Amino acid sequence: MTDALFLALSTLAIWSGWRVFRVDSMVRASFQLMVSFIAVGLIAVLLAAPYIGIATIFMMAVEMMVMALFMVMFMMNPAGLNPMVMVHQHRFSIAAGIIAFAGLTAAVLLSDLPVQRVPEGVDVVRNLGHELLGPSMLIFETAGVTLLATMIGAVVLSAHSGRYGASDTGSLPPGLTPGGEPAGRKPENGGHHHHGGH
Amino acid sequence: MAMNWLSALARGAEIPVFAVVGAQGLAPVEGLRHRPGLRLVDSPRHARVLLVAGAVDGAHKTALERLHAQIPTPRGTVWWQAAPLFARGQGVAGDDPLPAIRAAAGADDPDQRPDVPPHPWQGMGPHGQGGRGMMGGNPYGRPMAMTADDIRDGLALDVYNARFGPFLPMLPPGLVLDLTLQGDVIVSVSVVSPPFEQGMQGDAPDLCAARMLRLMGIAPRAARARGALLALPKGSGTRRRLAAWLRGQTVTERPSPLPEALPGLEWAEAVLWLASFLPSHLRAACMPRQAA
Amino acid sequence: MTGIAMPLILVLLAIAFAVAMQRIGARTDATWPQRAPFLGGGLPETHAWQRFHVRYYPMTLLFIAFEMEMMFMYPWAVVYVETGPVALAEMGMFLGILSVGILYGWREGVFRWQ
Amino acid sequence: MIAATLILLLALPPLVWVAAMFDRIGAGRGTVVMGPLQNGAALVLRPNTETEAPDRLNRLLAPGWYLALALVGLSVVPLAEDVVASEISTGLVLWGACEALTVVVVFLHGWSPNAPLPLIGAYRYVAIALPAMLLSMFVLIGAALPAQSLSVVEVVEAQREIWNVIRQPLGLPLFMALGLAITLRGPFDYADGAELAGGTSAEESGPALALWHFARAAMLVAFSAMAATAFLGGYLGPVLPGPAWLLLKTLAVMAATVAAGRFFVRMPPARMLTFLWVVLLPLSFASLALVGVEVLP
Amino acid sequence: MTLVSVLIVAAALIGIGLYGALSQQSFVMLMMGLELMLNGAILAMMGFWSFSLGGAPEGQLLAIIVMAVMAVEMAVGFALVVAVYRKRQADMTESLTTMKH
Repeated sequence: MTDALFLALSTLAIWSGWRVFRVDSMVRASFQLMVSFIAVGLIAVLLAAPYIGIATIFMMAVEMMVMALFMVMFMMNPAGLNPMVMVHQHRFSIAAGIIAFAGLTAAVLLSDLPVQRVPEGVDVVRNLGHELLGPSMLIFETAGVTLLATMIGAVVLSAHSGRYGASDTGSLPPGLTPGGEPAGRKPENGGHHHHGGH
Repeated sequence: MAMNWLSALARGAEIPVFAVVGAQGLAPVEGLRHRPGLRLVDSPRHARVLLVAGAVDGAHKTALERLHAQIPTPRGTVWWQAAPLFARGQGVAGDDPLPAIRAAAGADDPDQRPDVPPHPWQGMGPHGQGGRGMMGGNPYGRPMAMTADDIRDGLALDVYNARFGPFLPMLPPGLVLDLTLQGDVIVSVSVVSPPFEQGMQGDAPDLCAARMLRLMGIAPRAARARGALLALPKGSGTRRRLAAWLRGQTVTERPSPLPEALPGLEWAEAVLWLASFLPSHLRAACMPRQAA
Repeated sequence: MTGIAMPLILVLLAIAFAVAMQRIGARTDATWPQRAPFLGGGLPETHAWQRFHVRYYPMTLLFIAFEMEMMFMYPWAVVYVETGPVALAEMGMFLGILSVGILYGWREGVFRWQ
Repeated sequence: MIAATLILLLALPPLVWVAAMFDRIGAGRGTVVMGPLQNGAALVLRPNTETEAPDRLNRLLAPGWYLALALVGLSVVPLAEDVVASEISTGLVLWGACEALTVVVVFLHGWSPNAPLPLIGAYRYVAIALPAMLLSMFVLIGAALPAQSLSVVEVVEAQREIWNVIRQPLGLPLFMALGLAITLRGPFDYADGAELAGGTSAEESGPALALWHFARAAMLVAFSAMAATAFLGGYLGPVLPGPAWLLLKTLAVMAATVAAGRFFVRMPPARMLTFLWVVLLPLSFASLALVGVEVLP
Repeated sequence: MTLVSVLIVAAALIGIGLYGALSQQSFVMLMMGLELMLNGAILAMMGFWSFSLGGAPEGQLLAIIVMAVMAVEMAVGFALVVAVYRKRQADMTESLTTMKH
């Protein structure tokens, strides 16, 4: 039973991981990645980590939702209405991927891995909680500060109007060719956006 | 067997009706809302019968035909106190369209528009489906949206240009707007044709309040409606006007011209703003040049 | 460990039911006018799929950072009673730190439509 | 485990029917009892509509995923002592995952027809449903504190002395906000509202639409059962057998949720977003802190 | 299900992720590749934790930290994408390198 589930879930994880880079629609790509994460989360449950496994699913559902929003926002042809290939150094990347896989597999097969299973009946979530509030308390609080820094950094970088006015005043878009005409937005519009709405 | 059983069950169902509101049609359609045996729906996709209530002028014939085509087949049409613009369905002159709607629920009108894609596209591009490059061509009959400047946050992302109306249920009936949207924010507006004349009945405070509250998701009952004011920003015009209607007063404020007022508003705000004026005032605001 | 088998079976059942149901309806080849998006009789110039201008993107970034705290909170909840007031203080501090981020975001207007 | 699943599968359609009846009560129409069945049958017999260039697969599957999430969410609810369909020690987290995936499914439902009104509905829904989810996580963690476990079974057992709704009076209303959001109802219905002519389902018809409504009602059932379990003691109660109590409480929560959805008004989305983060989120912190202080010995 | 099989699945995910991260031109797609690699890393970590570490709580903590890193990477990454797009209208990794004016 466990083996069959593991086989099905790992096939799903790898297949949808591969599809991420093969589909035209950015929404599909993000949610394929989400499916891959869900499969890995369920495998983690099989590996006796019921908390980490399920929590992965719920964290990744949210993160991939946000991922999809940004993918659609910034990618050309986000729905893949025209078929497209947007890759560079393709051969090299395939080779690197295969070498990474082969190398890791060889390392796994060749090395002598220690065996010590999770004991039956251990409440792993409780252990994790004690770890968090005990020995790893500092890590936990540091994570808090890191997340705060992330929040502030993300807001500073992404919000348009800070205290000092629009963040893009005076900037120029790059040329489509080196030294060419600025692409898209014309420079004379660059600093004169109308900040309506509020 | 199961199919017969389903059909027998379906015979007692309410008929889903998409109401196209023409001139003087607002109040009669409002009266249909609580009639048993039919249900007014917001989208033609959910409907079985197209009900044209009140006169629709010939300029909107194509729009009406498009709407007619969007009702899944089989479909029926009823013209209620309206001159038929095309030869489908039957007309009703009296006060009660229900028998005609029942009859139309058994009808099957053929399409009124020719079956051609909006733009030719098949076999135009290298993949046989209309696109050259990533953004070019007309894949599936339409071009893709292109970037343009935004008025709010300076991210030049895609704009969506479209003609909205005349029969969108959340806009005043008859109003046709050419809108440019970035996301759900309106960037620019031009008025193509003004809302239909609704007469004195259309300006009744309770009817206006009911329309606005329906857009905010509740049925108009006094006790609930009081709380509805809290949902709108304090001091905003929409809140002031809704409050006046709920007190049973007539709103005297007149809207500023739409191309100045709407840009920068988010979709829900814009819809509520439009619904917060008397239909007659809104009509007047949309047609100063024609009057002059 | 195999507690996930039942949810997976339920998912498969629901999907099978949904797909079977959608095969019931009468099938007609929709005409082009019938397939056009509903705009009340109006027509769009372009496809609706676009680089959609999300108006709340700073909020989503704030959200994914803030939401991480859930990962820490569930195990915390399990051992809370055993650990006692220290746990309350630690989580209070953690949430306090993150709340600063929310307050900052609020002041910068990330909860408004950009 | 299998028996519990079968009971759930058998009980769901009647409960969905009841949910649909609740929706019709007081709506000013006749035939409260048979109406949903008749309308449903009529809808199933209508054709599905195509749109110009839809994402066919996702359009086909979105209602199914929604229904699947409702079923999985329901399956963590214990029906009686030791009778639960999904025996998983982190049921509360699994429910949270179902909430999060619901946002994804509703987004996909609005995205896949390639039409403007569904698209706007989908994007607005994501903005509101993500923070609404945070509220539910905090109040559910508040329910897990006295149980000292993430298992829904333990959460019920911890309420033998006193129900969580008394320990945490703010918990149920805040959880209901999430319930309204994931069942696309009332003030949190930014996906399917009237101002978008049906929003994400504006382009759906026939069986696809019927199924979407079915899944929505199934999600309401799942949410109500979860709320009854986490805050009202689930199957606990005197005289009557456990499942009967669970059923009664579920129906009560369902009625309250439907009523709340009709009572409150939908705000413009930006205003709701600020309200969620600045008013409701601190309230959920306070609610959690309250339980925290109470359960300390 | 053995440790070796779990690790091989993880290696496959890391390999695909590496391919994606190296081959994709767009910055957001590159992030997808990175996420997939982290996905493999989480799987490998949970495999080790379950089979070799006897369920030591540090293993789970590490998985949480990896997920936190992912969230941070995403938040900052997307914020950068927005900032760069606003200034330069570019979302390609290649065009970033040509911007020296």
